[in-house]
Amino acid sequence: MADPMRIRAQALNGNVVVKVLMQHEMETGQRKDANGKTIPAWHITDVSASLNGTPVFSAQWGPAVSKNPFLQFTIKGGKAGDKVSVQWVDNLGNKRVDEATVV
Amino acid sequence: MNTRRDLIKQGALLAGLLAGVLPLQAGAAEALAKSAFDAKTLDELYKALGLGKPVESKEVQLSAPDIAENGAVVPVTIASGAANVVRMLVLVEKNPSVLTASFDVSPAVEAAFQTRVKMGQTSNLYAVAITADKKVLFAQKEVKVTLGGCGG
Amino acid sequence: MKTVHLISAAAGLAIVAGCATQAMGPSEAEATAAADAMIKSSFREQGIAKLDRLEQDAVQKACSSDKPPTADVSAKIEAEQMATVKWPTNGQYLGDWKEGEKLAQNGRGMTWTDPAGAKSGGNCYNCHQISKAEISFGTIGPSLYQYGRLRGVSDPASAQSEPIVKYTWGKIYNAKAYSACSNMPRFGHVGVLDEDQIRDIMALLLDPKSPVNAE
Amino acid sequence: MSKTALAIAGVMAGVIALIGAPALAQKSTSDGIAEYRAMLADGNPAELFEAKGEELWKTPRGPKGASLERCDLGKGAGVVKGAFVELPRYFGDTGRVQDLESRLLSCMETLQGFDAKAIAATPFGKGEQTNLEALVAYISAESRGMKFNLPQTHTAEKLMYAAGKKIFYFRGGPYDFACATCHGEDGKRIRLQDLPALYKNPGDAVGFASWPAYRVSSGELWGMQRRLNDCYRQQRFPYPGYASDATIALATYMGVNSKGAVSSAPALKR
Repeated sequence: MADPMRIRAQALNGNVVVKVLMQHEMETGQRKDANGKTIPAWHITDVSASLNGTPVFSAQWGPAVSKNPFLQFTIKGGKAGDKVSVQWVDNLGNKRVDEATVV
Repeated sequence: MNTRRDLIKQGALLAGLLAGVLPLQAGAAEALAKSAFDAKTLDELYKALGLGKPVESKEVQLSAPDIAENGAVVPVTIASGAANVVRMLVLVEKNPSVLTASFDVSPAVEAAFQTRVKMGQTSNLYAVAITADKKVLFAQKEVKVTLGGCGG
Repeated sequence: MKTVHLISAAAGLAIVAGCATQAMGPSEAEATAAADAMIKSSFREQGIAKLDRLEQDAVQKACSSDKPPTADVSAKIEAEQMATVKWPTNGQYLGDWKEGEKLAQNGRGMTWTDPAGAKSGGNCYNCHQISKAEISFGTIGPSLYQYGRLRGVSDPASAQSEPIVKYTWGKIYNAKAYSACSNMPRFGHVGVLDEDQIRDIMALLLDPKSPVNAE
Repeated sequence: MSKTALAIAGVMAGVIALIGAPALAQKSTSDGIAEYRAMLADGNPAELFEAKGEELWKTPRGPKGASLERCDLGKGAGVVKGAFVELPRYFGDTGRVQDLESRLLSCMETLQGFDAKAIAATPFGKGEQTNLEALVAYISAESRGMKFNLPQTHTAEKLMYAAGKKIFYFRGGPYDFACATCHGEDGKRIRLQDLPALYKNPGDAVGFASWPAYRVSSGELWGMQRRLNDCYRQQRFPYPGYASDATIALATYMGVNSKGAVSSAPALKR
């Protein structure tokens, strides 16, 4: 199973700034290993987030997002104590959901 | 600071936006065609997305370093102040596939995102904002990718 | 097993040393002995990088301190190293600057991850500025931009250019012939670069058509 | 009305904060690189390793099913805070001067029953070595912002420093390189990378005080052992054993030289 994300959600000027680090190889499918064999693509394809259970954000990614991806976005409204949850899905069907409390 | 009344007002405002202006996320623009990630050139990409001619615009902001010490991680910040933006894209012109990331701009989030992308070589980087009426606005910037370390 | 044994040997040395020089720390001889023992015990061969790479020759031995060797020792080393320089067998000093640029960019070769028999790069940009276009260059060595132009080389084959052409060849072949403890590898002497490769790098530096010498 | 105006102002402020100041037209290469690093400063993936390392520290593992919470990193059993900036140091139970990685191996062997030699022989990035990387991220992070202050009281610590200095200047291999070739002078670069002068204190969060670090080039967390290993590879030397005395001597030399330097580990590197 994939390792947990690191999510920081901070109330700022009536908004919530969310910063996420995800642990993922983000293998492009273009690289070859030492024996010349292509390393198969393995990367996050979809990211989504919700505030207190209501979907607020979604994104679609290709393999050129960097390894161990970083993402920052800003939710309008929201306050300290709210719950932000972030989910990713990769091209192999792996999934990870983590939640953070807005500070 | 926030009174309950403010919160209710804000919540109502948000709900109103969500209900009235645009359906949430995927519905906002139609779901991103997955073939978009296969596009090798900018032209192919816009075709795959069924979009018209892109226009360079001051309403789109793109921030990235002039020089990347390593192409494996290039920090990119995109934002747009244009009205009714429903989607934003990060493109790297000289990568094998130009589309790197697509962000749905629901009324619940700002049209401002930050991520990090891989660049195989020195290339133009694009931030693209797509509006509800299918206007395609963009900003561009060249990022030099340098050889680092001992090269071994 | 071997590692453990040698570690305890070093620890034993420490205790012995402690009796004599509690406050001042180890003597020069004790430090040298401990360092030598650690170098012997700590490395193993891997790929093409064998343990004989730890056997120092006279140059390496004389230049392994924070203090440079005396003028006499340096002069002796430089003379010995000068004698190792092999001048081009066909009398031809310059090759193709385009190939030279590729070699200058290439930092590969001779590590334990490099395959046996692979040709090495010149590593030049790691330490030197060379052509104006490459902004990713090191500064351990001096800038070589405009190398030939600054030295007045308009025709590398001319008699007038001969001293600088020969110096440049010698410097690439064995930098220690000119400066005993130079940071620069002895590319020709140790066989990192062959004659043709040196000719190409020579052209990069001295050919008036090379971008290095562009106006 | 005013609420809406305020909301818009908030949005714009957010956008401006995200975008930052406009780029200047003329910038030197080193300014450009500095700007690149500043853009990456927030959101260092090393955090992922720190979190994993903390988990590993507290989780019962190995043949003995024990956690590392009783491991003595030099400041008493289980004390993590401040331990990193005093390593390498002498440990009476092993009779050795040990750096963080070699000390962790000792604890993994005695407390958890792992085979330390087998782990030391495992290639970087594989098996228990990946766990060690997470552990060094966590332990070094617990000393972030603290100043290096390696003990130099025990004779073995003094000998390690003196031997480390010798090894720092030891030239060998086909290229005649020593550590000092690249790190013996101020203000030098290899390609675009600044080379800290390591025979002295190069400053806060520089050189020894900036490792372990997340390497963006490989997306891995490198401890000092791996940093030194790759230095020796580039020096064209044979392979330094993991947690071998030569590597610990070098770490002692650099660590003592860095006395007073503020640790930024785990940092972010090219």
